[in-house]
Amino acid sequence: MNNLQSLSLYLPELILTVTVLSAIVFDLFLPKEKSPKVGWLVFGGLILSGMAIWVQKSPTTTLFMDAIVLDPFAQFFKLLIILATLFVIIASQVNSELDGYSQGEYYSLLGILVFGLFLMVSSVDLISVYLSLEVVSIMSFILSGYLKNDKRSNESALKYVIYGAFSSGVMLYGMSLIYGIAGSTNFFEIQNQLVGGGGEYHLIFVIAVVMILVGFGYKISMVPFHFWTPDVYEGAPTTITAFLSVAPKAGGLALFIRFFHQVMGDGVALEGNGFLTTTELPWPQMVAVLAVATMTLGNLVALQQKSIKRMLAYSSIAHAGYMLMALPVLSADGIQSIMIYLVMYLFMNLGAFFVVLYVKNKTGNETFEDYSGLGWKMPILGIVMTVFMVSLTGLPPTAGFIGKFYIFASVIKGGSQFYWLAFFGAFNSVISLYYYFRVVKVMYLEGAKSDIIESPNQPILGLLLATSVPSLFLGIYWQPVIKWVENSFHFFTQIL
Amino acid sequence: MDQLVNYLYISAILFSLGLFGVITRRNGIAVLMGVELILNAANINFVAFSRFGGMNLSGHVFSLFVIVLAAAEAAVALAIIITIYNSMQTVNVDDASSMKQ
Amino acid sequence: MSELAFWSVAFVTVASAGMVVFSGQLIYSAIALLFTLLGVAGLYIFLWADFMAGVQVMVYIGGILVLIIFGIMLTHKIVSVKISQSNVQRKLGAVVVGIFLIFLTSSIGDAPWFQMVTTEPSETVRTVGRLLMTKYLLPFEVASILLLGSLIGAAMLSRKEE
Amino acid sequence: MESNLLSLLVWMPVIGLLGIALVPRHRTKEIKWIAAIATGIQLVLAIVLWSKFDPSNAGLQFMERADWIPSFNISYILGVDGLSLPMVILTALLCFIGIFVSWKIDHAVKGYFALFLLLDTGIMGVFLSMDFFLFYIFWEVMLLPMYFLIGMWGGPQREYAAIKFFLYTLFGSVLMLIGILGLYFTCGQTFDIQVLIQNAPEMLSGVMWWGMSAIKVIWVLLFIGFAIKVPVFPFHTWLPLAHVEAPTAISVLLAGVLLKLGVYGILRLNYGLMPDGVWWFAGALAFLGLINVVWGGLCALAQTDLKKLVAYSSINHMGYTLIGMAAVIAAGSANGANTTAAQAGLAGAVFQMFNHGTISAMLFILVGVIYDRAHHREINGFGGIASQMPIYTGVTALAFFAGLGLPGFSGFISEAMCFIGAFPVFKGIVIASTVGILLNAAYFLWAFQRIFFGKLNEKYTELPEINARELFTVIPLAIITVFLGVYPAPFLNLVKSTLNLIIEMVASGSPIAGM
Amino acid sequence: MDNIYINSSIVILFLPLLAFIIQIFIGKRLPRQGDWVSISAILITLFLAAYMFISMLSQYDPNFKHESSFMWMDLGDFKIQLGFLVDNITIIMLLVVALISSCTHIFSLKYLEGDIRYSRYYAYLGLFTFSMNGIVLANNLVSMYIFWELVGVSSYLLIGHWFEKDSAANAAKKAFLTNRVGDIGFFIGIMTIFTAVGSFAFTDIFEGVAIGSIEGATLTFAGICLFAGAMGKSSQFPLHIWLPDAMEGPTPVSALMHAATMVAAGVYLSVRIFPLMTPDALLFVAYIGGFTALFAAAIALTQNDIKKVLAYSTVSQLGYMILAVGTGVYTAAFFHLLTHAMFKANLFFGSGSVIHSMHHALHKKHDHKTDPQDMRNMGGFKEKMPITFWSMTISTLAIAGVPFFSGFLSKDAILGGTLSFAQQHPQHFLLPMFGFGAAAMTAFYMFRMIFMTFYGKPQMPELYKDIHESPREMTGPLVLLGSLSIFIFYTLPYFNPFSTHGWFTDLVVAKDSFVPGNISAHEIAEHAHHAHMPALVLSLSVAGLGILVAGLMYLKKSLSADAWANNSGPLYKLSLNKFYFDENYDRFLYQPLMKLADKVAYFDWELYDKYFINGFGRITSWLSDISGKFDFDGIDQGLVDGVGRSAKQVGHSLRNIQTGRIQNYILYVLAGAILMIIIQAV
Repeated sequence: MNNLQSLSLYLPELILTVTVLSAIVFDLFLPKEKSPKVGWLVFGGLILSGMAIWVQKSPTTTLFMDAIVLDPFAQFFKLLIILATLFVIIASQVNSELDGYSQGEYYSLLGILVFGLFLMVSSVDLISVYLSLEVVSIMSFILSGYLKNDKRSNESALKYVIYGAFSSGVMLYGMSLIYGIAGSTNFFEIQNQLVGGGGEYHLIFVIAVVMILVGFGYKISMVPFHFWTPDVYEGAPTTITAFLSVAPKAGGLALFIRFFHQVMGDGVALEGNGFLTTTELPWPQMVAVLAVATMTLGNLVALQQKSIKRMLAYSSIAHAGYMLMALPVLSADGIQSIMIYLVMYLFMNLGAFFVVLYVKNKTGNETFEDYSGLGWKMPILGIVMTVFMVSLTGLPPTAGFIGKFYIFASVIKGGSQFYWLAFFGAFNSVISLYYYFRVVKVMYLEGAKSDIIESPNQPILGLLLATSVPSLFLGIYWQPVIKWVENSFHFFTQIL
Repeated sequence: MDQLVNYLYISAILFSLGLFGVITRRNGIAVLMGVELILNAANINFVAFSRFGGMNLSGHVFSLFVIVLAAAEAAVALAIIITIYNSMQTVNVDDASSMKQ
Repeated sequence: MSELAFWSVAFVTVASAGMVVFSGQLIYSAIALLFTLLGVAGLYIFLWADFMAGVQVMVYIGGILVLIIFGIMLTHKIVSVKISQSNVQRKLGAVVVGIFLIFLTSSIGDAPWFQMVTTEPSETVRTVGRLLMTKYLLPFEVASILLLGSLIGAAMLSRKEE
Repeated sequence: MESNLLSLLVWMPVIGLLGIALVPRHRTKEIKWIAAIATGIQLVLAIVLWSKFDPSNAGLQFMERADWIPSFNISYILGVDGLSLPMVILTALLCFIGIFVSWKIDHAVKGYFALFLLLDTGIMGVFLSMDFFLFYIFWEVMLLPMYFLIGMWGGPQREYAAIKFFLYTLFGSVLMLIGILGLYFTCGQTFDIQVLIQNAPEMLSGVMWWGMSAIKVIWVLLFIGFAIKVPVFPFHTWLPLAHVEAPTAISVLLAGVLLKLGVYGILRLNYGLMPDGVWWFAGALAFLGLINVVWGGLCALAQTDLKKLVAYSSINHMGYTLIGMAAVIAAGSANGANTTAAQAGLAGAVFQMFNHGTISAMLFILVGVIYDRAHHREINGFGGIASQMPIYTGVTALAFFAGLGLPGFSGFISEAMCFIGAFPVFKGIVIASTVGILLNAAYFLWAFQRIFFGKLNEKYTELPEINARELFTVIPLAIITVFLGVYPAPFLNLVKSTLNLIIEMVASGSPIAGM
Repeated sequence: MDNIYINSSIVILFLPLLAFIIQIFIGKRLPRQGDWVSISAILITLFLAAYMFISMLSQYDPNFKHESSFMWMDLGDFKIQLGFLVDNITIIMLLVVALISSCTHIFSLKYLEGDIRYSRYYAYLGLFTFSMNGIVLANNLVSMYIFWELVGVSSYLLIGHWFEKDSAANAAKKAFLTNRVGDIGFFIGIMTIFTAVGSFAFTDIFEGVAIGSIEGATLTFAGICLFAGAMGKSSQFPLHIWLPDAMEGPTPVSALMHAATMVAAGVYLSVRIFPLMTPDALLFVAYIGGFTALFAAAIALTQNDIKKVLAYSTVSQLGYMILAVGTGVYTAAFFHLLTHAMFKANLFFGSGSVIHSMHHALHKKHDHKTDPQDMRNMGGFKEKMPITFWSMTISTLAIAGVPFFSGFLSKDAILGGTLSFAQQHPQHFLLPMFGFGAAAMTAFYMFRMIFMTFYGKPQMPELYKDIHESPREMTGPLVLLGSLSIFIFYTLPYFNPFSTHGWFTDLVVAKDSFVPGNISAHEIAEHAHHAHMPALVLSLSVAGLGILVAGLMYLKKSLSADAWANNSGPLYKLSLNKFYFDENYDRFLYQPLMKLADKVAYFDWELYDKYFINGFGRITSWLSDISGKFDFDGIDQGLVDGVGRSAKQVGHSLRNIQTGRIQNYILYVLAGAILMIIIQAV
């Protein structure tokens, strides 16, 4: 579709852009202490944009002369990202870490980040991919270093920026090699070229794919490209950590799915059928191994952590591993299960971070000791945190279980050659129990019991309910999620 | 000069040197220079492939964007390095290692 | 003749890049980077990319390099040009990078590159410009938003919080 | 009411839980009574169910069915048959009794009873759900309350015991989940257990995974999940710890009902879905039973902690069940179509499940009684209690004798039936496991002697006698034990048609060819 | 079920149970602690048993038999029917049980007077009577096994009546466990038979044996296994160890259970299952019985505790009966069971009477050290306790096999059978030698007991004046049972004191074995008849010899017992120490078992759980080794607690990769990428 026609279908992004611009302008007129108000502007803009997405007749087409696509799959991720961002914006309003900083930029940059994610989930061109990754990365660098007076925040930004620049550089080099092989940056043309002979096995192709994986893997914290995750998550403002653990990960996975199925495969899986890789490169096996490595490492190291925030960082690595497990199966079920998992993951992971946020607001700390006896002091917080931990472990009847269930189901449906993946996933769930329940143990079985009961304040309570109720309810009745995912399972694709 | 591989070798060397710089330089700004080398290596590739791939200019456009983004990235990176310098009086990246394990 | 020119440009590029990485003096590294960037611009010319060479000189040398030098000066109390700079994990790094280089060089030669013979266009500016306004309009606009964001972010970070 | 009887049974405790949630936490009396009433109603419902149950019908009765997640063929299906009915009654009874056993809980009362009721729902749900997915959900729902109940109200090592129990069980259940999914995709994409029972034997046969028969793979996956609950020998070490550390009422439920879940699962699912697998595994099952019997017996003999002794006795007793279950293959034509033995063995196993439920519950309650008074459970630390607490001694003697398989108590009949059933097929194993009968007697009598006989320990001249509330919790179980020991027919009539159906299915199976 | 015999049996069976239930729940609150409840219950059963006995006599039909069953459980193919079998043997046995039990109840009125658990005691007596009658009435192996074990329990409870004494508690436990060993065999036998025959009822089983459903080695195995139950209950070698210890129980209990009835249950079982025993199995039975008879008698020779002498005597006599079963004359075994029940119960009551009186005398002196059961403290009681003396003497004459007394008749029948068996099978010449040897010893030790207790000088003169005859409640049973040791009660309606011929032999007639090919009952009787005369002469002479030696040693003192003891050297010591059986069992069975249990428990808890389940120890160090050698401490620390811990361990080493230095990370990333490339490229 040409550029002008595309504009009408680009309404959500346009709304977002306008929102960001007006936020920047709005910020200029606000005194520093009123700057959090910008958040509500962005909040409104996001809702509008979300509504625009919701009402869009989901045509499956390319926009802007094949630079991006518009399809229900992308819309699904956009809505997911908006949802996560809305939660984070509310949480940011009560994040006491941000006190004393002018917060206008915080929300504007968050808006730009969301814009970048929108682009990421709909990219079908290496240029758009690179651009979107950079937008997301650069905004993330800034946001994680937002607490300028906090050394840990500074440090996390520095690590993030070096790591990010390096990763995107390597990925870029890999993309240049792909461009050299295919002569194009467009996914569909690359796919054609690969099938036409460029896909035969050659070392340069391996190198190119691995280099691209460095970039993608960095975005979704896949082992061995995950090293930045714990340090950045620990140092960044908690709300940003929560955001990073959900939204860019979702975007990265969407990109991952699209790239591997459209460029490296025949795209049939995107139509809901069987699947073949178009290259001789055994990348599904590679991804499978990486998935196992990711969840195992995430879980094993999470066992060791003293800080709950950092533990959650590793746990988010492990969850990336679970989701990646469904990728090598190369089936529609696999992709759908990842989408389902993301929905479930959004609620439980954000919720857990919000509890961390609240405790940090209260005690200024985030180690396990700070949680001792919490279940008695703040019963609601304790119960809600227990729900999140149970859900993250993947026990019924919580959303986390349903997510895992669908992942395992798609893996097992993939045939007996994938059973080992399911076993690894299963054992990892057992290991994860140990550290998730350390939180529960600390909250309930340790520390002095207190008779004074504290109740969290309204916005936090609302956030916790808004995340914990779905975490529980979606474990009991998740048909709507399935429907949504099934309806969203339409790609703009070209089948060979 | 009319051989694609010549350019590719040059870019490979540049890329490797860039990697080496990123890995070994302690000074944050020097690390940044390493990153610039990597990006330039990629750009050489893009332009070279464009030249030998029938002069389709998407390679040029790509490298154009890379240059632009490199600028943005450099700006942000330097800003971050400066905040680090302000708070820690050092720009050595391995001094920033309070968070680990 | 042009062959000789090519190889000397290539040599300057690579050698100065080596200096960027190995030099003990930060300022020397920065200056060496200037030559590398210039060399790359030269290579662009050999690759019929005149517009890109121009952009390279203007943005990279005129912008980024200046930025870097500013960065050096802002983060060091300059009493002399000698701002020493040390390296870490050289051996391991050399091994890893060396392996990478071997991989790359061993596979570049016989890789199935997409190749097509064409003639040199008189200039590329027009085509690139048209591409930016048509096919790559969206990336172009996105880049502008990114620049805006970076600007705000960098300003925010550098700003002294009162 | 008729049509929703099973749902009511399952959800009654949750209704109670909601009631408890509304009561302020300091009104402990009300909380306890709400819990008692909820479980009491559940017990009444169970008895109603029993009275309306048609024992001549081998299939599922009181079926309830509702769509749940149609896109994955997940439904809410409840049903009861001869295999589950006794367990339902046992669960309802023990939960009701458990409330009164827990009457003295003094901290975090609200949490305790809420979790207790949640646990109750989980157990009941497992026994009644006829959808594999639902089954799994209930299976896992039990874990969390159990974790807290052990971890918060348990003994000195409670945290360790709780997490160990949790890890162990989760390990088993994730394997089970994989097995369930494997079944789902190979047997017509359904979780409906009835349909699976129809489909699985045919659709699984001949399917090979990694050169192994799919039946074997799924069998092992499910079996490990269930075996951990039973617990079968190499997976048993969570049990002594959990039993010892858990508060009395929870030990009662653990031993009385939770262990039965494993056997129930094996019978319902392993046996029901993979009759061919039974042929493959029966020998191993009997052998594991032997190890359970002997190992558990020897360990019990060496214990000096009374509760640990009772815990190991559970391992010992569950061994008999395994041996009885293995007897089913006697009905196959390869073994001379000896349905007599198969019936004896299987009915013995199911009966033993029930009896162990009542007997071990009694034992744990009694251990709790003495612990509440003396604040320790060291067997050698007592002595001569018999003259101080004659009624307690009498009741304990009854429980111990029931535990050691004395005729006149139900445990004897079931043990004997297990042995008699398995004898034709597993002569050597059965003869070897009769050692268990001796060990049984040895550890119980020796413990009894050390606690109750001899000169009265000076410290305990003031020990108060067992009180009415405690007696109230034990007497019903004692009556059941004795009654069924004298006249087991009411129980056996309840289960026999269903069990005979299982036997028929297994008998029609055949050993798996090849790997 | 309108059969009068069956109905009476039901009443006989359940009345004592009712008494038990009443006593256990409300006994303590009844007047006189409810002893009258038990006594009236047992007297009614006695009356009914007597009634049944008389009507049996009046019918005088050797094939008298009533059977009734009901369905106990029915699973389709697996059915168990329980039921009653009333035939002549049953009725005789019922009468014996009821009679001895009644005597015990009455005897205990005084003997247990003032005991703290008086009502409990009567309750347990009721339980015992119930269980014993159950065994007697069973028409199938299942109910027999059930009551078999219940008898064991009542024995446990009664032996442990004075559980404050550790020795009593130990003896109770020992009795139960030793019995259980035999019961396991019994149970295996039941299973073997059921597997082959498909039924538990005797009639079905015999039918099955007859038609060959079970035969050969299997049948032999089954027979020996069933007999193992009898070995336990009847205290046969090598399971004899519990019976002497069981004397820790109150003496009336010893009389009832450990002399007359419970221990006879083993014989009763052997008699019942005789028709299915193969020759091989029977031979096993015979040797066990014969050896036990001699072996126990040898121990009894040197015992000084009056009850121990009687206990070993009981073991020996039971060995006799078993020997008789083994040699085929099982009716003789049952006959001896009957006569033995009377005189042995009487002997125990007598000893009880003596002990009671000793006890009271000692009590008066506040002497709690002297053992009231040690015969070396007695002597010359003849004058003080004439009734006891005379009734015990009569019984002693009976047990020694002196003509005109019951024991002579039954013993003679056994010895005759044994002798004839040896005549038929000369290679088994040992069997009659066991029998006659035991007979000689029996005569000796029994008279030794009488002489030491009632004759000679009082060994403790200070006690002597306080020794009194026991009250009427105790002497009554003595008189009754003493008189029942006279031959006339067994030979009626004939009066030949040298022939066993009487109502018993008329009514209890040996039946042919059902095992195909076994020698017929008629032939056995024929052979036995021929051996009758030599056996009679032999037995008389050995009995005479035994009595003579005893008289010389302990009455006339012309032979020095001490000298003989010294001369016999180790033999004496062996006998005195019961051939060290308890010690060896302790050392070679009990201790190793406990050690094994401790080892297993230790392994289970300390090793398996800690290191394997918790540890996955070696795997841990191995994994951490592989996981990059980042953490050498992890390997050094070695085995740790927990999959949890071991996972932690791996996690720890992995964690150390996270150095916090960004350039390390980048290096790792590149290394990882290289690794991936290499893996893909290979």
